[in-house]
Amino acid sequence: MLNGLLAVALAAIFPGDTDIPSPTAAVERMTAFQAKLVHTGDGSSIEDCVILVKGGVITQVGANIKVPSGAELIVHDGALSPGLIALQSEDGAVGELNESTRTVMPEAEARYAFNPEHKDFSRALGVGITTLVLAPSPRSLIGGRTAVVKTSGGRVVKPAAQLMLGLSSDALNRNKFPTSYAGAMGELEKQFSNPEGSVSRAAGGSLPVLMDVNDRAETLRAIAFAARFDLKGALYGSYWAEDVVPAIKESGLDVVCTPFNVGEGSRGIRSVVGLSKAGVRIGFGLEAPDRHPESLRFGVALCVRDGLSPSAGMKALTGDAAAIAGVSGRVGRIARGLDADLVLWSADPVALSSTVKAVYIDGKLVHGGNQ
Amino acid sequence: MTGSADLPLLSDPPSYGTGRPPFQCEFPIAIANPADTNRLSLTGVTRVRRIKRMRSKVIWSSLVSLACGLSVSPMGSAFPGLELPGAPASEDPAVYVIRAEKLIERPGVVHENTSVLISDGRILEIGPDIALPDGATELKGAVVCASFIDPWSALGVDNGVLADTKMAESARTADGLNLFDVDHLFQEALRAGVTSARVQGGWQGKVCGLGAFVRLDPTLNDPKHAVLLPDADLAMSVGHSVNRGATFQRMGDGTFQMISGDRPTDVFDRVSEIEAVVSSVEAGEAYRRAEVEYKFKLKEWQEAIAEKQEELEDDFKKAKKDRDKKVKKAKEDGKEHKESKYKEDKKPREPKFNEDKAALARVAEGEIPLVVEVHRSSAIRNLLAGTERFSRLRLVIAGGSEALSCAEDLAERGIPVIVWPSLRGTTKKDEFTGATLSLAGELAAAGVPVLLGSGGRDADTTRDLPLLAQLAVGHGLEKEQALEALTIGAARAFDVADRVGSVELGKDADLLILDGMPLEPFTKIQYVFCGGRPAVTPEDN
Amino acid sequence: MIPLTEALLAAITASVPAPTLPVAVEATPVAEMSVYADAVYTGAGETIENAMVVIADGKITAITPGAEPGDEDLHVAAITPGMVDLSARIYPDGYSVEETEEVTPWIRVDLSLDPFSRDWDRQLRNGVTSVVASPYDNNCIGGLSVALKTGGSNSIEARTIKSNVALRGAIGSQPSSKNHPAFGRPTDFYSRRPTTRMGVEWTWRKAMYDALQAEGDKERAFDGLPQLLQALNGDLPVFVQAWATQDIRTAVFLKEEMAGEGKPNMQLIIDAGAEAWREIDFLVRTGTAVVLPPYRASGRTTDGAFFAADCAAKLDEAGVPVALSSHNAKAGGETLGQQAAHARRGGLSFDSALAAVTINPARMVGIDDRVGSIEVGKDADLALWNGTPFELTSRVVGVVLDGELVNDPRK
Amino acid sequence: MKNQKLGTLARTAVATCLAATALTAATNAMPFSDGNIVIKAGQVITLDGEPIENGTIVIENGRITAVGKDIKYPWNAEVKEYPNSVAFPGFVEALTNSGMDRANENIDVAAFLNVKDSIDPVSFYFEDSLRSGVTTLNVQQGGSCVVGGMGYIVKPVGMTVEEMTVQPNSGIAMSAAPKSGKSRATQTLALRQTFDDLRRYLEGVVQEKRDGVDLATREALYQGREADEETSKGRPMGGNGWKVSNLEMIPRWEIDEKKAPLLGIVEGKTAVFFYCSTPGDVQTAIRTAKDNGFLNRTVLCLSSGCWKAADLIKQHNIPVILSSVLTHVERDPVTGEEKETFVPAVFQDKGVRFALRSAGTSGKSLWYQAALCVGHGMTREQALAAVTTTAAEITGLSNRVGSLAPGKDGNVVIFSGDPLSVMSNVEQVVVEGNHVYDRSTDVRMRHLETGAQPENTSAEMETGTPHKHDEPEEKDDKEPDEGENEEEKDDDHEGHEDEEN
Repeated sequence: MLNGLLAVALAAIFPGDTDIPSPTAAVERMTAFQAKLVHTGDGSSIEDCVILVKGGVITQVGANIKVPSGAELIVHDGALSPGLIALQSEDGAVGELNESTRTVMPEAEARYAFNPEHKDFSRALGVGITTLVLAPSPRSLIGGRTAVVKTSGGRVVKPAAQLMLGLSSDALNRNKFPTSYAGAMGELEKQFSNPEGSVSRAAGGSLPVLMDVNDRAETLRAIAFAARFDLKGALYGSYWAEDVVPAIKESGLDVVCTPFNVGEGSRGIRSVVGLSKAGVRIGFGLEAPDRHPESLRFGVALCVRDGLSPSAGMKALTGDAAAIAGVSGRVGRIARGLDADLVLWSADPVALSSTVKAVYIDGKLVHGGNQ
Repeated sequence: MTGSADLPLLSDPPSYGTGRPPFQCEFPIAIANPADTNRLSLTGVTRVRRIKRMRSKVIWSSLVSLACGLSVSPMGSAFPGLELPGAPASEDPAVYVIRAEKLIERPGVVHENTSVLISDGRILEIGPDIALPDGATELKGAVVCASFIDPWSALGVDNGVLADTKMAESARTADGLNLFDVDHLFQEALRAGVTSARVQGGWQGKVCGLGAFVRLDPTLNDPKHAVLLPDADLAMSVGHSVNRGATFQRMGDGTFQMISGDRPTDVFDRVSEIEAVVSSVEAGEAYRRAEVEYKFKLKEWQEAIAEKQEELEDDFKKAKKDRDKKVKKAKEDGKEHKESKYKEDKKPREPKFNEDKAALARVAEGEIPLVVEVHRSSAIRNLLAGTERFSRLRLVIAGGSEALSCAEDLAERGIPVIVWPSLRGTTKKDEFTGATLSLAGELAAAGVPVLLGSGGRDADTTRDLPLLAQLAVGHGLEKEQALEALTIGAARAFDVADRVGSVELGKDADLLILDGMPLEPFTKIQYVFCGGRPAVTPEDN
Repeated sequence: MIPLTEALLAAITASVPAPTLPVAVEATPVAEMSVYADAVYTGAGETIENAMVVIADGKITAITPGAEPGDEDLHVAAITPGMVDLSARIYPDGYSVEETEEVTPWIRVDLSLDPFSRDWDRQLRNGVTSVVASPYDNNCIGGLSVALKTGGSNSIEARTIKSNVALRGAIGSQPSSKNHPAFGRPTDFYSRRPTTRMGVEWTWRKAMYDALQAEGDKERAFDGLPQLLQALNGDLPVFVQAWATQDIRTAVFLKEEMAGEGKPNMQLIIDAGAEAWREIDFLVRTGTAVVLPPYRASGRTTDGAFFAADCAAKLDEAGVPVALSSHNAKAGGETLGQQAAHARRGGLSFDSALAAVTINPARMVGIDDRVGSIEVGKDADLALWNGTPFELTSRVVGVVLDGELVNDPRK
Repeated sequence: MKNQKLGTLARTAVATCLAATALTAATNAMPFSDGNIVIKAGQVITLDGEPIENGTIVIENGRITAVGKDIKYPWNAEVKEYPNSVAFPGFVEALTNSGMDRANENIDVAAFLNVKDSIDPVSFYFEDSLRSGVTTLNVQQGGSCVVGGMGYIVKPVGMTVEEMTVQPNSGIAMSAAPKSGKSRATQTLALRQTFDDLRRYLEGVVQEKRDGVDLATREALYQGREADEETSKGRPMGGNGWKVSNLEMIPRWEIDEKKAPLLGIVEGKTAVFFYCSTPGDVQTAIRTAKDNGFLNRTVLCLSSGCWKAADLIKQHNIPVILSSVLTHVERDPVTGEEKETFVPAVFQDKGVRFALRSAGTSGKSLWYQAALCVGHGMTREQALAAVTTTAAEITGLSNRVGSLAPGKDGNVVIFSGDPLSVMSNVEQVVVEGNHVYDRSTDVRMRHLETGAQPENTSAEMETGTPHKHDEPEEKDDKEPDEGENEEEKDDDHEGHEDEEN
């Protein structure tokens, strides 16, 4: 929390390392949202809650807040949640994040690959996703740096959020280096033993890593690698995690869960539920636009059906996801000082039968409502 | 039972016209006393004793079939020696009484504080205060409703049959069920509240063959029990190229078969595919007509020939005399006797039997529905135009990604659309490009009968149908319509509404006990009754 | 490479204790068990009838003859040491070999292994408790082999008996089979040498001479040099797949050539030496050990090599150290025990057959201090049989691995 | 160097010419006697009572006339004495798809064909069988069919099919497992239609005949004469299945020769060997057999996964022939654990009669399969029955082969020791009283054992297989059984691998 506040404070002094002026900066008028139930994003909820927003930023949250006169009042007879966060996506950048000619590109930046006006983003908005992590392809050993972006206005929340590492067989090739796990690990070891640039930031723990893994052996290998070079960050890939939950828990790494298909094998679901119950921080990848953006909530719904608590599911979509992406000081929760990325739902956001009524990014209506 | 003992052949020619028309098989026991509106019961006092007697399978099933006048449908004789297709196994004669705070008989019809008595797999009694028979199990629940039906599923279908691109019209999915290795899938689907499904093989071919309606009881790996209706429909598919963008899939027998993926065909292919569907129906109609004509002509001929025979017999003495005379004369003349020419009485020719066309005839006559998977609006439009003149045809659209453009027509003709609320991305250019999650809601709003299915591709997806239904609700479908689609709507479309789809007297006891209203996000299913037995209990969750 | 492994290995080797009596370890709770058998084939030269093997803390602590089992006790017809397969072929297919170069001595196969793979269990339940995993033989010199237990912990490090037990390579058609000459513009890295047997042999020789020249010359150092030098100096056995007679000769001649260059200590183990029976003189002359491939009824094997049924017997008779293997991790073919049965049918004595699946292979890669025989102080790895071992009418019905009954014959 | 030349050139073991010359030498060089022979062995395992120590088997005119201890035999009989060996009945291969030119016909219904036209008497398969002590083989079309051709039971001795014949027309192959290009649904449809068409055909023929008679009657009436009497008559339809009434109107020779074998099946005259590759196929097979009245003539030929239908099979009391893959491996779809099921034990426990099949020719023949059964807990009697007496029973030859008893064919295998021991060898084989195999003169066996190159074989004739790699593509050394489309599935573990990810 303190960190978050600090980040906000810093952001106030140095208006982000984004340099991109907020499109809502000019909106000076205060807006008040009054909803029957507000999910704050940290697992709790407040009934009959009022949220005050000014300048695109949440200024006050609580049940007994008086709406100042002159404020625009939006009364919502349903649930309100922070904008949902998808932790892996190619939206707006299909085919642009898979640089297959070389396998080590630590300085590559996903932020330069996407088209902010692409209709993928409006599809995401339509299901309540306001923040996405655009991640380089895991087909490279070191694919580059992910970018956290908003789904409206092309705003980059964090330009170099994580360093993408490919530790799964996806990074092994048939006709270029590496073709073997040993070759891949050797190369990574080389890079991290004499680190430079992003790699050195990752090795120092200041830049989190996102390590793509698939099977159990890869997961254990990634954990050992992270331990060896003191890496912080998350594993991407959860299907087989069930059998290695204690190892993941002990490693302190977060897990970005692989998105779920309809009919997903029960092992994948058990893995996510198991991780959550063990206290591992989880979020969900999306892999859009290959997948429908509703896959994000669908995965959570599957897990909730099989034992994940709805509040844990909600956290994984919002607050925890923001923390994994390293942007918890900006988005993911409804708290004072954070961006006013709000979604108005007909009912509980974790329920698939709930409908998105309106989406606000930085306090500005971007989808639905009475636009 | 009737027909099975002396007709052991797998496929007798269907006896047309006498087949069971849809919905006619009412359960023999109706409301006993019209005055007693509250109580649907066998008869008042002797109830319990009677239930005990009913436990005998023989009495029970014969009672049912006698009263129904139900003869085994000839095409159903793939399962000979079978009294009642899909009869719930009654090895477990347990009697259950379920006391529900809310009983959803069917969407929109809700009874408060009502009990349901189940015995031998059937619902025997529904009423506010049913006494607990000896040895019966009593269960309580907040809400009881009919369990779900997946009208478009692949569950239990052998992979080779699913991938078969050369299914004939007469090929039966029921013959291609693999019920030995799917217990876990059945169990997962049951846990989600789905207890029966219309399963269909051959989705990658233009003709997919006959679909089956199955019950997902994992303890019944015998088609005799699992198959509720062997020929639930005839299915066809438009727009899926069989040969383009092909990949290879491992078949059940270890061989590889080329499969298509969901690549679309082009517009012209689609036009010709629609034409093929239409002319198939036409051929079926013509086949049936020829058959009827033959029967008529045969009868005419038989009558004429009988008359003629009589005539000849009457005239025989004279003819014999004449002949004797002639023979004698010929002998005298030293010539050989030439028999007088008998003008041949030509028998009408029987049309050549063709099982495929016989199946199409059933479709053309509306005995079974025709399910066509079709997505593009132009194709749907052509299909609707092409089939308009077949007045008895019961068309069902599967998929219908772009059906909205024809909604008015569909609504007017009452053609159901099985929507598959799938989570497809945008990168793949396929037949589904036009589909959105709001399709079900929008079609329903336009008055089209909407069903929800899991797509019939993967056996795994049936489990998620209730979630997909919720997703459809999230995108505009009314909750009640969704529930209807998953229960009685699907049952009705595939002629099993007399057996499943609602909680009513005499129906199979396929129902759910829930802690809240169905399809609500956090409602938990406590019991799933499948064929009168609790297939899922709270311990399973 | 990864210090963790080395540290762990050090810890393990350090903990190989002198035989301790059960009393000595009473202070800490230890898993203790005993197994009775009508016959215990120790693999250390004796067969003890009606014996009891006592195990504590993962080690064999006593072998007591004449013990009477109670009704509840674990009692089987026969016990042999847990078997050792140097060529079980446990690897994740292609992902274990770095094919971007044809000589990759530094590649460590343990980084490619999947402890969750079912291949392990298939070995374990058939009585194979130790295996050597090697890189897939698509390279001339593929990398470093590792000796592991087939079960126990889910961590490869913990399963490791000994890292870097051999430098693995292949001679024959396989290393060249994917390559092709570069016509015009090369399209992938397979546009390269070697494409022939001659090229394979040249690649081997070049690697060896490069190493010889670079020895002590820092300027000429290259990746894999330390491993090649270790091999040349005899510190690391060279484990070469060579099916056919000419490939076996190539390996042997290479060793002799290196001896001529002042490296007489190179240790050679031929893997899959189907035609070793033709080359016994050379094998004896160079002190080369042989691991045989699985038996084929037709005698026909890979690379056109003819595998005579009496091969193992002939080698054994001539004094060539011989081990059998199943290549069975993926194929689901015959077990190592069945291979021993076939070798017996081919004339190998029972004792030699036992040695060929236990102590011989253990010795070849230097893990005989821990596994390969039933002796006090060694790891408690046992194969429990329901009849006479190495007959088709009996099989492994139970397995003890590191003192733990991982497969209970009573179930 | 001698070795070098051999080494470089002679890389493969089995050269066509090599085995041909070798075995022909081993078998046919032996002068055919008249089927009279007396065998004395240290032990005679008759499988028809207790083993006899120092027993004698008397074979006259190809048939056993006496078995026992210290029995009399004709003074002029040729006596073979094997005091240190074991005499054993010749093994019975209850089903094979080998030894034919090709195992499958590509048309769906080929009941009018006969495998005898495809059997290749000089095929190595028969030599290898003999070498392994198999003296009776039921050769059937492979499983890639709907209704296959008629099978033949042969002995692995003779230069023509006629010489080899033990029992012609041993039964027809049918398959519930999909033929290539078919799925289970279309295969079942084809099976159903086959008999449906037959019935419709027969009814049509009867109807036509009847119409003809009616017409003739009317014509006679019209012409004023008595109608002709029907002269040629057939038989009414027999069997337990469906009946076409008035079939006796049709003389059997008038029935289409392509339909006649099918009618034979329905009338229960022909045994049916029904291939099944999944437990679901077993349901299909039983249903088809039941509906058409030949259930009591049906033998199911199962692939290993079919053990799951053992209860169903027991319920209908059908004998089965098991696949050569004795251990069924599958993965639990939920846990991913690998489960092994030893199939013969399942059927043994359920009380289903079963026979085993060889898994290869010389290496994994019937003795090998029986030995594995013992290793998995079956008794020796049970295991041996599955490759001798039960196999004979299932193929309808229980009065001729499977055990050493008076009246049976004189098929004797002399083992060097216990027939199930890996250390024993087949030393001599006597088939129908003729001494047809002697290991000491079997040059091919010597070649397999020691690599010795038989004389008069030239290295040029050998066929090598260059550039073939062991792992992981290669399958085990199984016979190229085209008929066994079910077998691949059992062996294919890579397939399971795919499912995992």
